Amino acid sequence: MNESLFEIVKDPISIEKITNKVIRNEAGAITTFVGTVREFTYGKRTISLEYQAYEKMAVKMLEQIGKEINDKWNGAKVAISHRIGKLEISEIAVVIAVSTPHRKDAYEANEYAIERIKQIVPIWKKEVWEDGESWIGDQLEKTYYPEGKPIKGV
Amino acid sequence: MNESLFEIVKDPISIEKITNKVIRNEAGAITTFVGTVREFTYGKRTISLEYQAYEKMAVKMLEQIGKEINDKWNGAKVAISHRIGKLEISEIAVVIAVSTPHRKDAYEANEYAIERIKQIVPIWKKEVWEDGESWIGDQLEKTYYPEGKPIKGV
Amino acid sequence: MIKVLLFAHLQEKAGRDILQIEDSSLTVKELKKMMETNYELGSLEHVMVAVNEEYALDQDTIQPGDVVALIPPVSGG
Amino acid sequence: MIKVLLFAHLQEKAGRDILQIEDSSLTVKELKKMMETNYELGSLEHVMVAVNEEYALDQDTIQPGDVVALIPPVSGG
Repeated sequence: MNESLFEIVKDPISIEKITNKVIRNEAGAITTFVGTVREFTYGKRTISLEYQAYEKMAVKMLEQIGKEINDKWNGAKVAISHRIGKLEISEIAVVIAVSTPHRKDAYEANEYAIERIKQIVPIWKKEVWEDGESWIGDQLEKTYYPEGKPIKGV
Repeated sequence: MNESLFEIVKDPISIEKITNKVIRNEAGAITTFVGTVREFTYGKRTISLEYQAYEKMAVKMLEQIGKEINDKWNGAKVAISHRIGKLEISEIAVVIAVSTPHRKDAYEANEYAIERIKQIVPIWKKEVWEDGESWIGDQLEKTYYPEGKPIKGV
Repeated sequence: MIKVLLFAHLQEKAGRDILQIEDSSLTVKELKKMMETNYELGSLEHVMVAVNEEYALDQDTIQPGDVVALIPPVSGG
Repeated sequence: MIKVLLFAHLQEKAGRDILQIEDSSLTVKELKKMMETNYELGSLEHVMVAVNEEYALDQDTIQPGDVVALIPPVSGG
Protein backbone atom coordinates (compact mmCIF):
# COMPACT_ATOMS: atom_id res chain seq x y z
CA MET A 1 0.00 0.00 0.00
CA ASN A 2 1.74 3.09 -1.24
CA GLU A 3 -0.94 5.66 -0.58
CA SER A 4 -0.04 8.63 1.52
CA LEU A 5 -1.70 9.10 4.91
CA PHE A 6 -0.99 12.84 5.08
CA GLU A 7 -1.59 14.98 2.05
CA ILE A 8 -2.43 18.39 0.66
CA VAL A 9 -4.68 18.03 -2.36
CA LYS A 10 -6.22 20.26 -5.00
CA ASP A 11 -9.18 18.08 -5.97
CA PRO A 12 -12.33 17.19 -3.99
CA ILE A 13 -11.71 14.85 -1.06
CA SER A 14 -13.54 11.53 -0.77
CA ILE A 15 -14.58 10.86 2.83
CA GLU A 16 -14.81 7.15 2.07
CA LYS A 17 -11.31 6.99 0.64
CA ILE A 18 -9.66 8.72 3.59
CA THR A 19 -11.64 6.67 6.11
CA ASN A 20 -10.75 3.42 4.35
CA LYS A 21 -7.06 4.21 4.76
CA VAL A 22 -7.35 3.64 8.52
CA ILE A 23 -9.80 0.69 8.65
CA ARG A 24 -7.97 -2.33 10.07
CA ASN A 25 -8.96 -5.74 11.47
CA GLU A 26 -7.72 -4.84 14.92
CA ALA A 27 -9.43 -1.47 15.24
CA GLY A 28 -13.17 -1.49 15.73
CA ALA A 29 -13.69 2.27 16.07
CA ILE A 30 -13.09 4.90 13.42
CA THR A 31 -13.92 8.58 13.74
CA THR A 32 -13.90 10.90 10.79
CA PHE A 33 -13.97 14.66 11.03
CA VAL A 34 -15.13 16.55 7.96
CA GLY A 35 -14.62 20.29 7.83
CA THR A 36 -16.72 22.06 5.21
CA VAL A 37 -17.03 25.64 4.06
CA ARG A 38 -19.69 27.28 6.18
CA GLU A 39 -21.98 29.84 4.61
CA PHE A 40 -22.29 32.07 7.67
CA THR A 41 -19.62 32.85 10.24
CA TYR A 42 -20.75 35.18 12.99
CA GLY A 43 -23.58 36.37 10.76
CA LYS A 44 -21.35 37.25 7.81
CA ARG A 45 -22.07 35.48 4.55
CA THR A 46 -19.20 33.72 2.82
CA ILE A 47 -19.38 33.35 -0.97
CA SER A 48 -16.33 31.18 -1.39
CA LEU A 49 -13.01 30.38 0.20
CA GLU A 50 -9.48 30.03 -0.98
CA TYR A 51 -6.92 27.97 0.88
CA GLN A 52 -3.21 28.40 0.36
CA ALA A 53 -0.51 26.19 1.87
CA TYR A 54 3.22 25.99 2.26
CA GLU A 55 2.72 22.52 0.88
CA LYS A 56 5.95 20.75 1.70
CA MET A 57 5.97 21.98 5.28
CA ALA A 58 2.22 21.42 5.69
CA VAL A 59 2.63 17.73 4.84
CA LYS A 60 5.52 17.52 7.30
CA MET A 61 3.41 19.09 10.04
CA LEU A 62 0.49 16.73 9.33
CA GLU A 63 2.92 13.84 9.67
CA GLN A 64 4.11 15.31 12.95
CA ILE A 65 0.53 15.42 14.22
CA GLY A 66 0.24 11.75 13.30
CA LYS A 67 3.35 10.99 15.34
CA GLU A 68 2.08 13.00 18.31
CA ILE A 69 -1.17 11.02 18.23
CA ASN A 70 0.71 7.74 18.15
CA ASP A 71 2.66 8.81 21.22
CA LYS A 72 -0.50 9.74 23.08
CA TRP A 73 -2.99 7.05 21.98
CA ASN A 74 -1.69 3.56 21.67
CA GLY A 75 -2.47 1.76 18.42
CA ALA A 76 -4.03 4.75 16.67
CA LYS A 77 -3.82 5.08 12.89
CA VAL A 78 -4.36 8.52 11.38
CA ALA A 79 -4.99 9.88 7.87
CA ILE A 80 -5.45 13.55 7.05
CA SER A 81 -6.20 15.24 3.74
CA HIS A 82 -6.49 18.99 3.44
CA ARG A 83 -7.66 20.60 0.25
CA ILE A 84 -6.30 23.91 -1.06
CA GLY A 85 -7.37 26.27 -3.83
CA LYS A 86 -10.83 27.70 -4.31
CA LEU A 87 -13.74 26.02 -2.50
CA GLU A 88 -17.46 26.66 -2.72
CA ILE A 89 -19.96 26.64 0.16
CA SER A 90 -20.44 23.14 1.62
CA GLU A 91 -17.36 21.74 -0.08
CA ILE A 92 -14.99 19.69 2.03
CA ALA A 93 -11.80 21.43 3.19
CA VAL A 94 -10.37 18.77 5.47
CA VAL A 95 -10.96 15.13 6.38
CA ILE A 96 -9.33 13.53 9.42
CA ALA A 97 -9.78 9.80 9.98
CA VAL A 98 -8.56 8.01 13.09
CA SER A 99 -8.93 4.34 13.95
CA THR A 100 -8.24 2.90 17.37
CA PRO A 101 -9.01 -0.34 19.18
CA HIS A 102 -11.07 1.61 21.72
CA ARG A 103 -13.86 4.01 20.92
CA LYS A 104 -13.08 6.82 23.33
CA ASP A 105 -9.54 7.16 21.96
CA ALA A 106 -10.86 7.58 18.42
CA TYR A 107 -12.89 10.64 19.42
CA GLU A 108 -10.14 12.18 21.55
CA ALA A 109 -7.36 11.64 19.05
CA ASN A 110 -9.46 13.03 16.22
CA GLU A 111 -10.30 16.20 18.11
CA TYR A 112 -6.64 16.58 19.03
CA ALA A 113 -5.75 16.41 15.32
CA ILE A 114 -8.05 19.25 14.27
CA GLU A 115 -6.87 21.43 17.17
CA ARG A 116 -3.24 20.86 16.18
CA ILE A 117 -3.96 21.57 12.52
CA LYS A 118 -5.25 24.96 13.57
CA GLN A 119 -2.05 25.58 15.52
CA ILE A 120 0.87 24.34 13.47
CA VAL A 121 0.00 23.48 9.87
CA PRO A 122 0.95 26.29 7.45
CA ILE A 123 -2.36 26.66 5.64
CA TRP A 124 -4.18 29.96 5.22
CA LYS A 125 -7.75 30.72 4.35
CA LYS A 126 -8.97 33.71 2.36
CA GLU A 127 -12.66 34.40 2.76
CA VAL A 128 -14.56 36.04 -0.05
CA TRP A 129 -17.68 37.91 1.04
CA GLU A 130 -20.21 39.89 -0.94
CA ASP A 131 -18.38 43.11 -0.11
CA GLY A 132 -14.76 42.12 -0.06
CA GLU A 133 -12.22 39.51 0.88
CA SER A 134 -9.59 38.90 3.51
CA TRP A 135 -6.97 36.44 4.61
CA ILE A 136 -8.05 34.97 7.92
CA GLY A 137 -5.44 34.47 10.58
CA ASP A 138 -5.46 33.07 14.01
CA GLN A 139 -8.58 30.94 14.18
CA LEU A 140 -7.77 29.98 17.74
CA GLU A 141 -7.21 33.59 18.75
CA LYS A 142 -3.84 32.72 20.18
CA THR A 143 -1.47 34.88 18.21
CA TYR A 144 1.03 35.12 20.98
CA TYR A 145 3.71 32.47 20.94
CA PRO A 146 5.85 32.99 24.04
CA GLU A 147 8.52 30.67 22.67
CA GLY A 148 8.41 32.35 19.28
CA LYS A 149 6.88 29.21 17.78
CA PRO A 150 3.86 27.03 18.40
CA ILE A 151 3.72 25.18 21.67
CA LYS A 152 4.93 21.59 21.50
CA GLY A 153 2.12 19.07 21.42
CA VAL A 154 3.84 16.23 23.24
CA MET B 1 -35.43 14.93 0.27
CA ASN B 2 -37.20 11.77 1.29
CA GLU B 3 -34.27 9.75 2.54
CA SER B 4 -34.42 8.40 6.04
CA LEU B 5 -31.97 9.69 8.65
CA PHE B 6 -32.36 6.70 10.95
CA GLU B 7 -32.34 3.22 9.50
CA ILE B 8 -31.65 -0.45 9.99
CA VAL B 9 -30.19 -1.92 6.82
CA LYS B 10 -29.17 -5.32 5.51
CA ASP B 11 -26.68 -4.22 2.86
CA PRO B 12 -23.23 -2.64 3.25
CA ILE B 13 -23.28 0.95 4.53
CA SER B 14 -21.66 3.76 2.57
CA ILE B 15 -19.84 6.18 4.88
CA GLU B 16 -20.07 8.89 2.24
CA LYS B 17 -23.81 8.50 1.80
CA ILE B 18 -24.59 8.74 5.51
CA THR B 19 -22.22 11.68 6.00
CA ASN B 20 -23.73 13.52 3.02
CA LYS B 21 -27.15 13.35 4.68
CA VAL B 22 -26.02 15.82 7.34
CA ILE B 23 -23.82 18.20 5.31
CA ARG B 24 -25.47 21.63 5.26
CA ASN B 25 -24.45 25.17 4.37
CA GLU B 26 -24.80 26.34 7.94
CA ALA B 27 -22.81 23.56 9.60
CA GLY B 28 -19.05 23.59 9.12
CA ALA B 29 -18.21 20.56 11.27
CA ILE B 30 -19.22 16.97 10.67
CA THR B 31 -18.08 13.99 12.71
CA THR B 32 -18.64 10.46 11.54
CA PHE B 33 -18.26 7.41 13.72
CA VAL B 34 -17.72 4.09 11.97
CA GLY B 35 -17.99 0.90 13.98
CA THR B 36 -16.45 -2.14 12.31
CA VAL B 37 -16.20 -5.80 13.21
CA ARG B 38 -13.02 -6.23 15.19
CA GLU B 39 -10.99 -9.41 14.76
CA PHE B 40 -9.84 -9.68 18.36
CA THR B 41 -11.76 -8.78 21.50
CA TYR B 42 -9.87 -9.37 24.72
CA GLY B 43 -7.58 -11.77 22.88
CA LYS B 44 -10.41 -13.90 21.48
CA ARG B 45 -10.57 -14.21 17.70
CA THR B 46 -13.87 -13.44 16.03
CA ILE B 47 -14.59 -15.15 12.69
CA SER B 48 -17.80 -13.32 11.91
CA LEU B 49 -20.71 -11.55 13.56
CA GLU B 50 -24.42 -11.64 13.22
CA TYR B 51 -26.62 -8.73 14.24
CA GLN B 52 -30.32 -9.11 14.91
CA ALA B 53 -32.72 -6.24 15.58
CA TYR B 54 -36.25 -5.59 16.66
CA GLU B 55 -36.32 -3.44 13.57
CA LYS B 56 -39.37 -1.28 14.06
CA MET B 57 -38.48 -0.39 17.63
CA ALA B 58 -34.78 0.00 16.78
CA VAL B 59 -35.61 2.71 14.22
CA LYS B 60 -37.85 4.40 16.79
CA MET B 61 -35.04 4.39 19.35
CA LEU B 62 -32.55 5.78 16.82
CA GLU B 63 -35.02 8.58 16.12
CA GLN B 64 -35.31 9.18 19.86
CA ILE B 65 -31.52 9.51 20.10
CA GLY B 66 -31.71 12.07 17.32
CA LYS B 67 -34.28 14.04 19.31
CA GLU B 68 -32.22 13.84 22.49
CA ILE B 69 -29.22 15.24 20.61
CA ASN B 70 -31.28 18.09 19.23
CA ASP B 71 -32.38 18.96 22.75
CA LYS B 72 -28.81 18.93 24.03
CA TRP B 73 -26.86 20.44 21.13
CA ASN B 74 -28.41 23.32 19.31
CA GLY B 75 -28.56 23.02 15.54
CA ALA B 76 -27.25 19.47 15.34
CA LYS B 77 -28.32 17.19 12.51
CA VAL B 78 -27.91 13.44 12.98
CA ALA B 79 -28.04 10.39 10.70
CA ILE B 80 -27.52 6.82 11.90
CA SER B 81 -27.46 3.58 9.93
CA HIS B 82 -26.99 0.23 11.62
CA ARG B 83 -26.51 -2.92 9.61
CA ILE B 84 -27.93 -6.29 10.64
CA GLY B 85 -27.39 -9.84 9.40
CA LYS B 86 -24.05 -11.56 8.95
CA LEU B 87 -20.91 -9.38 8.85
CA GLU B 88 -17.32 -10.30 8.17
CA ILE B 89 -14.21 -8.92 9.88
CA SER B 90 -13.61 -5.22 9.08
CA GLU B 91 -17.12 -4.75 7.67
CA ILE B 92 -19.05 -1.72 8.86
CA ALA B 93 -21.75 -2.35 11.48
CA VAL B 94 -22.76 1.22 12.24
CA VAL B 95 -22.23 4.73 10.90
CA ILE B 96 -23.20 7.82 12.90
CA ALA B 97 -22.90 11.24 11.25
CA VAL B 98 -23.46 14.49 13.11
CA SER B 99 -23.17 18.01 11.76
CA THR B 100 -23.13 21.11 13.93
CA PRO B 101 -22.19 24.75 13.49
CA HIS B 102 -19.44 24.32 16.11
CA ARG B 103 -16.76 21.68 16.09
CA LYS B 104 -16.74 20.64 19.73
CA ASP B 105 -20.48 19.86 19.64
CA ALA B 106 -20.03 17.54 16.67
CA TYR B 107 -17.61 15.36 18.65
CA GLU B 108 -19.66 15.38 21.84
CA ALA B 109 -23.00 14.69 20.18
CA ASN B 110 -21.52 11.88 18.12
CA GLU B 111 -20.05 10.16 21.16
CA TYR B 112 -23.37 10.59 22.96
CA ALA B 113 -25.11 8.81 20.07
CA ILE B 114 -22.93 5.70 20.21
CA GLU B 115 -23.24 5.49 24.00
CA ARG B 116 -27.04 5.71 23.75
CA ILE B 117 -27.15 3.09 20.98
CA LYS B 118 -25.43 0.69 23.35
CA GLN B 119 -28.04 1.46 26.00
CA ILE B 120 -31.44 1.61 24.36
CA VAL B 121 -31.48 0.34 20.76
CA PRO B 122 -32.80 -3.24 20.52
CA ILE B 123 -30.00 -4.76 18.47
CA TRP B 124 -28.10 -7.88 19.48
CA LYS B 125 -24.80 -9.26 18.34
CA LYS B 126 -23.89 -12.92 18.02
CA GLU B 127 -20.17 -13.56 17.87
CA VAL B 128 -18.87 -16.57 16.00
CA TRP B 129 -15.45 -17.80 17.16
CA GLU B 130 -13.34 -20.71 16.00
CA ASP B 131 -14.71 -22.85 18.83
CA GLY B 132 -18.30 -21.73 19.17
CA GLU B 133 -20.69 -18.84 19.16
CA SER B 134 -22.67 -16.75 21.59
CA TRP B 135 -25.13 -13.90 21.79
CA ILE B 136 -23.39 -10.98 23.44
CA GLY B 137 -25.33 -8.94 25.95
CA ASP B 138 -24.59 -5.93 27.96
CA GLN B 139 -21.65 -4.31 26.22
CA LEU B 140 -21.65 -1.58 28.82
CA GLU B 141 -21.68 -4.08 31.66
CA LYS B 142 -24.65 -2.36 33.19
CA THR B 143 -27.26 -5.08 33.33
CA TYR B 144 -29.02 -3.62 36.27
CA TYR B 145 -31.79 -1.18 35.45
CA PRO B 146 -33.12 0.15 38.75
CA GLU B 147 -36.15 1.60 37.01
CA GLY B 148 -36.76 -1.61 35.10
CA LYS B 149 -35.84 0.20 31.90
CA PRO B 150 -32.90 2.12 30.52
CA ILE B 151 -32.10 5.40 32.15
CA LYS B 152 -33.53 8.41 30.36
CA GLY B 153 -31.04 10.30 28.31
CA VAL B 154 -32.53 13.76 28.69
CA MET C 1 -54.51 -12.31 22.85
CA ILE C 2 -51.08 -10.85 23.46
CA LYS C 3 -48.13 -11.32 21.12
CA VAL C 4 -44.70 -11.74 22.73
CA LEU C 5 -41.67 -11.23 20.49
CA LEU C 6 -38.42 -13.01 21.32
CA PHE C 7 -34.91 -12.08 20.24
CA ALA C 8 -31.31 -13.25 20.49
CA HIS C 9 -30.68 -16.11 22.92
CA LEU C 10 -34.31 -16.08 24.11
CA GLN C 11 -35.43 -16.83 20.58
CA GLU C 12 -33.00 -19.72 20.38
CA LYS C 13 -34.03 -21.09 23.77
CA ALA C 14 -37.72 -20.96 22.89
CA GLY C 15 -37.11 -22.28 19.39
CA ARG C 16 -39.33 -19.55 17.91
CA ASP C 17 -39.50 -15.78 17.57
CA ILE C 18 -43.09 -15.21 18.64
CA LEU C 19 -45.38 -16.53 21.37
CA GLN C 20 -49.10 -15.91 21.71
CA ILE C 21 -50.66 -15.80 25.13
CA GLU C 22 -54.35 -15.77 25.97
CA ASP C 23 -54.94 -13.40 28.81
CA SER C 24 -57.23 -10.56 29.66
CA SER C 25 -54.66 -8.17 31.03
CA LEU C 26 -51.59 -8.46 33.23
CA THR C 27 -48.64 -6.41 34.45
CA VAL C 28 -45.17 -6.53 32.95
CA LYS C 29 -43.96 -8.21 36.12
CA GLU C 30 -46.64 -10.89 35.89
CA LEU C 31 -45.79 -11.50 32.25
CA LYS C 32 -42.11 -11.98 33.03
CA LYS C 33 -42.94 -14.42 35.81
CA MET C 34 -45.30 -16.35 33.54
CA MET C 35 -42.64 -16.53 30.83
CA GLU C 36 -40.09 -17.83 33.29
CA THR C 37 -42.51 -20.48 34.55
CA ASN C 38 -44.18 -21.65 31.35
CA TYR C 39 -41.30 -21.44 28.87
CA GLU C 40 -37.73 -22.50 29.35
CA LEU C 41 -36.24 -19.04 29.03
CA GLY C 42 -34.14 -18.96 32.19
CA SER C 43 -34.12 -15.92 34.44
CA LEU C 44 -35.57 -12.78 32.94
CA GLU C 45 -34.18 -10.57 35.69
CA HIS C 46 -31.99 -8.58 33.30
CA VAL C 47 -34.46 -8.64 30.46
CA MET C 48 -36.38 -5.47 29.66
CA VAL C 49 -39.89 -5.46 28.30
CA ALA C 50 -41.23 -3.26 25.54
CA VAL C 51 -44.96 -2.80 25.02
CA ASN C 52 -45.88 -1.55 21.56
CA GLU C 53 -42.24 -0.56 20.95
CA GLU C 54 -41.84 1.48 24.12
CA TYR C 55 -39.87 0.37 27.16
CA ALA C 56 -42.27 -0.48 29.99
CA LEU C 57 -41.98 -0.63 33.77
CA ASP C 58 -42.72 -3.67 35.95
CA GLN C 59 -46.02 -2.20 37.11
CA ASP C 60 -47.26 -1.20 33.63
CA THR C 61 -50.29 -3.10 32.35
CA ILE C 62 -50.39 -5.14 29.16
CA GLN C 63 -53.75 -5.28 27.36
CA PRO C 64 -55.03 -7.80 24.84
CA GLY C 65 -53.92 -6.70 21.39
CA ASP C 66 -50.62 -5.31 22.68
CA VAL C 67 -47.35 -6.38 21.10
CA VAL C 68 -44.82 -7.16 23.78
CA ALA C 69 -41.11 -7.77 23.28
CA LEU C 70 -38.60 -9.29 25.64
CA ILE C 71 -35.42 -7.24 25.29
CA PRO C 72 -32.26 -8.86 26.65
CA PRO C 73 -29.32 -6.49 27.26
CA VAL C 74 -28.60 -4.94 23.89
CA SER C 75 -25.25 -5.18 22.11
CA GLY C 76 -25.48 -3.12 18.96
CA GLY C 77 -23.03 -0.47 17.84
CA MET D 1 21.88 33.75 -0.63
CA ILE D 2 18.80 33.08 1.49
CA LYS D 3 15.34 32.41 0.03
CA VAL D 4 12.39 33.86 1.90
CA LEU D 5 8.94 32.44 1.07
CA LEU D 6 5.85 34.58 1.58
CA PHE D 7 2.25 33.45 2.01
CA ALA D 8 -1.26 34.80 2.43
CA HIS D 9 -1.48 38.56 3.04
CA LEU D 10 2.31 38.93 3.17
CA GLN D 11 2.51 37.59 -0.35
CA GLU D 12 -0.11 40.10 -1.49
CA LYS D 13 1.60 42.98 0.31
CA ALA D 14 5.00 42.18 -1.22
CA GLY D 15 3.48 41.45 -4.62
CA ARG D 16 5.49 38.21 -4.88
CA ASP D 17 5.85 34.85 -3.20
CA ILE D 18 9.61 34.71 -2.87
CA LEU D 19 12.36 37.13 -1.90
CA GLN D 20 16.08 36.56 -2.16
CA ILE D 21 18.40 38.21 0.30
CA GLU D 22 22.18 38.41 0.14
CA ASP D 23 23.57 37.90 3.57
CA SER D 24 26.22 35.80 5.22
CA SER D 25 24.22 34.69 8.20
CA LEU D 26 21.73 36.26 10.58
CA THR D 27 19.32 35.37 13.35
CA VAL D 28 15.59 34.90 12.88
CA LYS D 29 15.03 38.08 14.86
CA GLU D 30 17.39 40.03 12.62
CA LEU D 31 15.68 38.67 9.53
CA LYS D 32 12.24 39.73 10.76
CA LYS D 33 13.51 43.21 11.53
CA MET D 34 15.15 43.49 8.12
CA MET D 35 11.93 42.37 6.43
CA GLU D 36 9.91 44.96 8.32
CA THR D 37 12.37 47.71 7.38
CA ASN D 38 13.16 46.86 3.75
CA TYR D 39 9.80 45.56 2.53
CA GLU D 40 6.35 46.93 3.22
CA LEU D 41 5.13 43.92 5.15
CA GLY D 42 3.80 45.66 8.25
CA SER D 43 4.53 44.30 11.70
CA LEU D 44 5.85 40.75 11.81
CA GLU D 45 5.31 40.45 15.55
CA HIS D 46 2.77 37.64 15.18
CA VAL D 47 4.49 36.02 12.26
CA MET D 48 6.41 32.82 12.83
CA VAL D 49 9.49 31.85 10.92
CA ALA D 50 10.30 28.42 9.54
CA VAL D 51 13.82 27.53 8.49
CA ASN D 52 14.00 24.57 6.11
CA GLU D 53 10.41 23.63 7.00
CA GLU D 54 10.90 23.63 10.76
CA TYR D 55 9.63 26.33 13.10
CA ALA D 56 12.55 28.40 14.37
CA LEU D 57 13.14 30.55 17.44
CA ASP D 58 14.14 34.22 17.41
CA GLN D 59 17.71 33.39 18.35
CA ASP D 60 18.18 30.62 15.78
CA THR D 61 20.68 31.34 13.00
CA ILE D 62 19.91 31.37 9.31
CA GLN D 63 22.72 30.33 6.98
CA PRO D 64 23.18 31.05 3.28
CA GLY D 65 21.38 28.31 1.35
CA ASP D 66 18.58 28.02 3.89
CA VAL D 67 14.97 28.29 2.82
CA VAL D 68 13.08 30.56 5.17
CA ALA D 69 9.32 31.03 5.32
CA LEU D 70 7.31 33.75 7.03
CA ILE D 71 4.30 32.03 8.58
CA PRO D 72 1.44 34.33 9.58
CA PRO D 73 -1.09 32.85 12.01
CA VAL D 74 -2.47 29.78 10.28
CA SER D 75 -6.14 29.26 9.49
CA GLY D 76 -6.49 25.82 7.97
CA GLY D 77 -8.95 23.16 9.05
